[in-house]
Amino acid sequence: MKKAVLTRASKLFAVTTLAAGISLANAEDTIKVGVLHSLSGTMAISETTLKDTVLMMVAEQNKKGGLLGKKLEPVVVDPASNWPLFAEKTRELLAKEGVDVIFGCWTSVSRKSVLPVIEELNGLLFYPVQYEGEESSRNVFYTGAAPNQQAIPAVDYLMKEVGVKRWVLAGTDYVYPRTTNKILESYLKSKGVDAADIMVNYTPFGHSDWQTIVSDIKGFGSAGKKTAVVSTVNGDANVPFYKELANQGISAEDIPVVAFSVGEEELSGFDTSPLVGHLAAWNYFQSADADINYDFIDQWHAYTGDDSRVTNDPMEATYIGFSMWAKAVEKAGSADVDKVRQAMYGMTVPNLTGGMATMNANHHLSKPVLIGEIQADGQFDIVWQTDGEIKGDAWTDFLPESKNIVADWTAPINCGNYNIVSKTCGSAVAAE
Amino acid sequence: MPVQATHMGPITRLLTQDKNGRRLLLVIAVLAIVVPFCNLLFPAESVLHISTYTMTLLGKYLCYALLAIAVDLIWGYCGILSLGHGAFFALGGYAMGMYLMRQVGDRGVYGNPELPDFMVFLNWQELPWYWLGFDSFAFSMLMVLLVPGTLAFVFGALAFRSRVSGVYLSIITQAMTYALMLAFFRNDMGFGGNNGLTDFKDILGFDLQSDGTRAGLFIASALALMLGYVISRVITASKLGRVLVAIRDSESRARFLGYRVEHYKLFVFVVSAMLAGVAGALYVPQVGIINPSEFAPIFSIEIIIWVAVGGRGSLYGAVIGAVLVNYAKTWFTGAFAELWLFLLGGLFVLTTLYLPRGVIGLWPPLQQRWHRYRQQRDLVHQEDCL
Amino acid sequence: MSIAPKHIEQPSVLYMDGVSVSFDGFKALNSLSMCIEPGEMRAIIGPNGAGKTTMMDVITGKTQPDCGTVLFNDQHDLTRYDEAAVANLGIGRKFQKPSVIESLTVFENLEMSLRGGRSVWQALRHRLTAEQQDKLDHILALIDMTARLDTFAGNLSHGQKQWLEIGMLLGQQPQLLLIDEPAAGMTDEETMKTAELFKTLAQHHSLMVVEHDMDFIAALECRVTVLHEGSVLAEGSLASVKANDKVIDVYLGR
Amino acid sequence: MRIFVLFCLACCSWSAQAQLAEADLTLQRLAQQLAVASYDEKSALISQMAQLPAERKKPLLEALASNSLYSRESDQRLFVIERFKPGERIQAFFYDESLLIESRRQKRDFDKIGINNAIRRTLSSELALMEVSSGSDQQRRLAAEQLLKSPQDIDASRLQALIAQESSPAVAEVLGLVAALQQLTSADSSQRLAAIKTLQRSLYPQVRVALVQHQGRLDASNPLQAGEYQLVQKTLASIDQLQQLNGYARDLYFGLSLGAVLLLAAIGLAITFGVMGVINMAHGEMIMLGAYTTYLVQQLMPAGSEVSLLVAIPAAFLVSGLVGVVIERSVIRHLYGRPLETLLATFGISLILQQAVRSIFGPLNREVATPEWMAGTFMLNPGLELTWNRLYIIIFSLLVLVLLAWVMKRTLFGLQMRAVTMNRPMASSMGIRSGWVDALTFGLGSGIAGIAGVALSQLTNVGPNLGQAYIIDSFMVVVFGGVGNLWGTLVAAMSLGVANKVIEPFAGAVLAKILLLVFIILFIQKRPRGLFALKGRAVEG
Repeated sequence: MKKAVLTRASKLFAVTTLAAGISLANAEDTIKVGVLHSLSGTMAISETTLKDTVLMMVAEQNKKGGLLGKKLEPVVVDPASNWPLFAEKTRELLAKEGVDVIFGCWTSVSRKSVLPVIEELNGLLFYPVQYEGEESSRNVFYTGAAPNQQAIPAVDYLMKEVGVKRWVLAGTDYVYPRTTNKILESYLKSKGVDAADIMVNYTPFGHSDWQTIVSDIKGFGSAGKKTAVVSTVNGDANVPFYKELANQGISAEDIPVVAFSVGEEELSGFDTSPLVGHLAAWNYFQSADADINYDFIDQWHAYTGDDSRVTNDPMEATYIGFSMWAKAVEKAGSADVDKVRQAMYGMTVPNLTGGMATMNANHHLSKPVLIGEIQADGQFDIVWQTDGEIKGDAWTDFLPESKNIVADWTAPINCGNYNIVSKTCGSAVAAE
Repeated sequence: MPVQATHMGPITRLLTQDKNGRRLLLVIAVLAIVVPFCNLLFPAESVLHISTYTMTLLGKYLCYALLAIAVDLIWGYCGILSLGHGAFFALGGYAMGMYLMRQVGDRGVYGNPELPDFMVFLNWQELPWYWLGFDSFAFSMLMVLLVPGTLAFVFGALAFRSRVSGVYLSIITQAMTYALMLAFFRNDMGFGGNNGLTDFKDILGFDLQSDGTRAGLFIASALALMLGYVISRVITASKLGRVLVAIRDSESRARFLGYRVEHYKLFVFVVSAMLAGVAGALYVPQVGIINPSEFAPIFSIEIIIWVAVGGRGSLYGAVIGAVLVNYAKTWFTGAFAELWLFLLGGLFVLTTLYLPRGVIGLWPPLQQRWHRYRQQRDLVHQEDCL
Repeated sequence: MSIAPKHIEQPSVLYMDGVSVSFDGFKALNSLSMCIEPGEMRAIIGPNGAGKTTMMDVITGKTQPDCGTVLFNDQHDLTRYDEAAVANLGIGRKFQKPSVIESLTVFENLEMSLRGGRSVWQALRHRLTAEQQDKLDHILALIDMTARLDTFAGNLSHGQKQWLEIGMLLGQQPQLLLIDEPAAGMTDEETMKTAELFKTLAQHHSLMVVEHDMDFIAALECRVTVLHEGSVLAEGSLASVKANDKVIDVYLGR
Repeated sequence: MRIFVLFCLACCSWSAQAQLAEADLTLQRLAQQLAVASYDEKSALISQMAQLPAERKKPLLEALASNSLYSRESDQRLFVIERFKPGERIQAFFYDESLLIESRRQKRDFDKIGINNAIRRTLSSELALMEVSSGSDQQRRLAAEQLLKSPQDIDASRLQALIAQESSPAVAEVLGLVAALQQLTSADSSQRLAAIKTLQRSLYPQVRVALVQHQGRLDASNPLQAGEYQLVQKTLASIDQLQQLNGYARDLYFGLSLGAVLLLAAIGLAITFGVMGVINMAHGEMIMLGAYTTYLVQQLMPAGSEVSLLVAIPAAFLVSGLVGVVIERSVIRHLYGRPLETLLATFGISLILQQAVRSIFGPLNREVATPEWMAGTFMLNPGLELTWNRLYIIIFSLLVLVLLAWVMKRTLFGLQMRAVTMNRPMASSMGIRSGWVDALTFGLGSGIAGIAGVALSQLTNVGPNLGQAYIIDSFMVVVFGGVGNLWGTLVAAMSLGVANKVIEPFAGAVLAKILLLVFIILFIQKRPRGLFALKGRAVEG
């Protein structure tokens, strides 16, 4: 413990001196990598890890001699969990620092804030977090899961393998849970689930008093039918939520909770022994049994100097994004955004679970979907996984308004929201 | 001298007496001309070129400066410490955001000509009544003033009549902005929830992404700041301003002199809220997003801090504070991403301890020293001549 | 002694009857009755806690009495007005601690006090008229501050602040002046000067002066009311009051 | 004779032992099959194993239930592995073999015997059955309650035997309910009626579910079943009525516990802000420091986790208190009489403290374990289970308040503190070292905030943002209650907590909070100085 603190302090010192040093050694012969993750404010808890992951990957790449004979130079900024600041910092990275690629953002709103800037200045953003879909920008590669790569398979698993008949959809009140729940509601109804067997509940960000809601869930679940909770509760609110679940004695055998935003990192903040058996759906778990994964974990522990640090899905998404970008730069022979973008399509790199990740023309990845059960040590035990990789769907098929829309950034379509019925790009035209 | 001054009109008095204010207006006016000029006319390679990044950044500072003036007007002159002024700023911003959203028309991803994307997305069938009218620019601008103004009026009328003052007032203004933040976070409210309003296309038909529009917005912000300054100066330089100071220093004296303190407070509170609303409205098209986090109590506290750092009760101090703190924030978050909170926090502590009158408090002693130096130099010079 | 019931034919500036105020069970005023005639100067004395300040609070609309009548000029029920309205009716109040606006100059303090123009709009459009200028010059001369008109009130001495506050009262042109311990903190010379000033004022105004300083009260040469435990204990000339047994018991006696 | 008896006993024990040994062998054989079985087969195997009289079946099944049973690929030996971490030793289950883990990759050599929630359910009911005949009263009752969840899993005659030999009436009653649930599906209507009568006053949710299902099976228009239908209906109505009362009680409890959290968060502020007049924006960070201290204390005494929380209370008080004293001496001391500037300075301090914690401990949340005695629920009646930790927090918050009130009212320090805050020059002239008293007062307020952090570490995230989450609520509570009044703080916290929880069920969590904020705003109009404002001339100013 003490050692970890010491190393952290010395690392902090190193980073600052490094930051000061970097701005001096601002030479032409580097490829600049922007890192746009909040290091302070409410999102720092999740995003700081991703900043470290990118820095680790950059260091690793530089050890291998960089790219195209040039060293990679990370440029770290802190958008401080402030959404307008994300846009401002993006402009700073692209216009002032002239970075060739940006790894960053966590929340949907930060991505939405960055979007106009990155499109205007033709930058390149790798977005590593699972999200609600309904978007495909020419300048963004989405390496996290789309709803069809997380929510739908998880519900399928609960329905088929666990026999769940009654559903609680609990989420934080923002766009990702709203969309996911909407998709799930329509999916569940299509599978014959009665509206009375679905309970939807939204809570504010950082909600900390879960007594009433957990007790409602308990009540809802004691109606005789097998009940499960699908949780899209976000970030900070999860710890008090799970603590309350544990305290009120809701065990996984009675009412399993499957979460889409709870990974190893969130679990590391509390004692999971009362929560054994609750589930999460991701494209990666630290417990994945693959050599490449063990290498990655060792590398991470060496980099952080702390072998109790866990890895998680957004880290894998960052890893895949970075490897793909590096490979694309080599392939294109340049870090130029348009050339790299073209090189990305169809690009394949190994993922950390032993399979391959492919970048599709809609800027989303093909990934496997894994269901894990929480273990007493804060890890997940993988209990189920899809047979192969699932292709990320930018526009969900379960909502009427996006059913006919697809994204394809290769010729001849070359469009992020192409209406397959009217065969036009941008539904504006289609609506007429 | 003051006897004569009071005979003159407030604006004349402003021009002759407010030396620092004149300097400030001059600086802003120069900025309003030079920055867009250098941005548009010089090519990117030129040394004289000012990047769009710098221009939008400065534009943001100008909006914050106007907001700081609004706060200084009530806090510096009337002693009303509002910990909820971010709410008025955000409401102005939302009014502008709603106009910009309506301007998107059918260019949203779903191509719905009536509803913004987030409403399509969340199954809204028709535009809620409170969105009506926001397709008109004039109506929206009216709302930029009226919505914050009305909220301030209702809130102020209640609070000032009941003589809520001091920390009690501060805390209930905080409760107000906190409640609004929670409300706007709710997707059911119809303001886009956490994502807020974003992905704007154009304003009055001008493309928001183009440098020309940005330059225009920058000039508009500079003009708004100058106008806001003059309005605030007219108020503070009039007898009304002296009544406000009287209320700040001794509320009961003002009452026993026969002044209806609540009317004065209400007036200046509403004016301040409207200024904040205008600042918010100009801020939104420049940063491209408005979201409930502008309602966060922390943001309102930050505004107070800009004013305190600059020096309260002078108006131009607020401007200096807003620009200074925000510049520090921009610089620190870029250059010292991991340490900037230490630096910013330290700045606040040191300012309070060593600069109780803010940064502008540094000026008179420096000035005096300069004068003394000049006098001495002149003296030496004279001796030399002799 | 008791106050006779009010007679219509006997006009009064201030008429109080049966006024009671209590704070959390403590009776600050207990059925207080008093009457001040036009042009009268009245001194009020009484030990600490006798209810002097509370009485002034009631007259000026700051405190609501539990019961009782307070009439101004036999027509305005003061209990229905707030401080500002009472002030605008023509009642000026000077506090025990000098209360001037410290970050305004002497001139600005006095300018603020001038009668009229109390609404927000009038304040915004305010211009000093020649008539008001004359009035200000007159007051400045009266309180002997013509040379200090640009000084910030915060930089004045204690006594000067007292005088400035009295000047501000005059600017209001009130019919009735309520003055709380004007002589506190003044030199003997200043005290006597103040007493002279009050006597001059009494020619045009009614005055109610609360004071502890017996020399000062003697110099005022007016009727004296003694308050005790929230009601009137005695009333009359200073000499008669001083001779009153009850007064000697509670106040002057050893 | 004696020898004979001894011989017989020996024989018995020998044959029993032989039986046991044989059973253990069967157990081992079955257990090894688990490694290759499908989930359905596993269920069957587990039931078989549970029937065995084997000695070691319980630890084996427990290991299986906790997901820590592995089978080595090379020889199918079973291992119990709690955590797969290099440097830890693992133990074979049936063999005397232990192994040091050197690399994570060794995990390859082992297959986890996976279970899913269905198997976990089977396991827990089997384990419950094992415990229902052994263990303490408390354990047996819990086990019996476990059986309520799947009454059909247990053989009726075995259940009757258990009831007959049960010594504790409480356990017997639950077992009786299990039996009644079984009989509810019986073909014999008189048996069913008797079962319904048994179930009449039971508030277990499973009972209600079973009754609702049973009602669905009955046909009200059938004269043969009408009586039974009505009886079920009446029973359900009376259960619902009781449950409604339970609901009110639960809301009240939730409200009080939320109130206790608010109270704890606000008490420290009632000192630093309420008594001293410092607009202390760093108050939340004092709470955060207390929570981190709890974490550190737990790290330092890993074995004594049960008492670490008690140790953390004084530790957190000292840490936060000392930081408070340092802040007072270095910064706030210079700012008395300028309350608004304390806002600025303490806001700066709060930023610094947040970043300091983030730099030292990292941005991630830290794990603070909940001691055994605070976990879980206690049952007032079967329909009303309340959580222990909330009860402790309610009691704890009241204790802190009473203690503080005692310090303020009855100690010399309290007297000096009040003297200094009421009239500083007078207190100084009487020989009170006001600077020292200020520092200690601020330290006291901060220390109490630290104590609050210990309690909050049991409920929420221990991370750098912890303080931010409570600062606004704390100010609301102190102001609503009336600045400078401890009892006002108590009443304000409790009434806001209860009101929130009463509104929440029908308005939702967000709207409840918004409504309360609006209420506070309006309330302050009515009473501009909070609930318990001091009246009279003393307040003037």
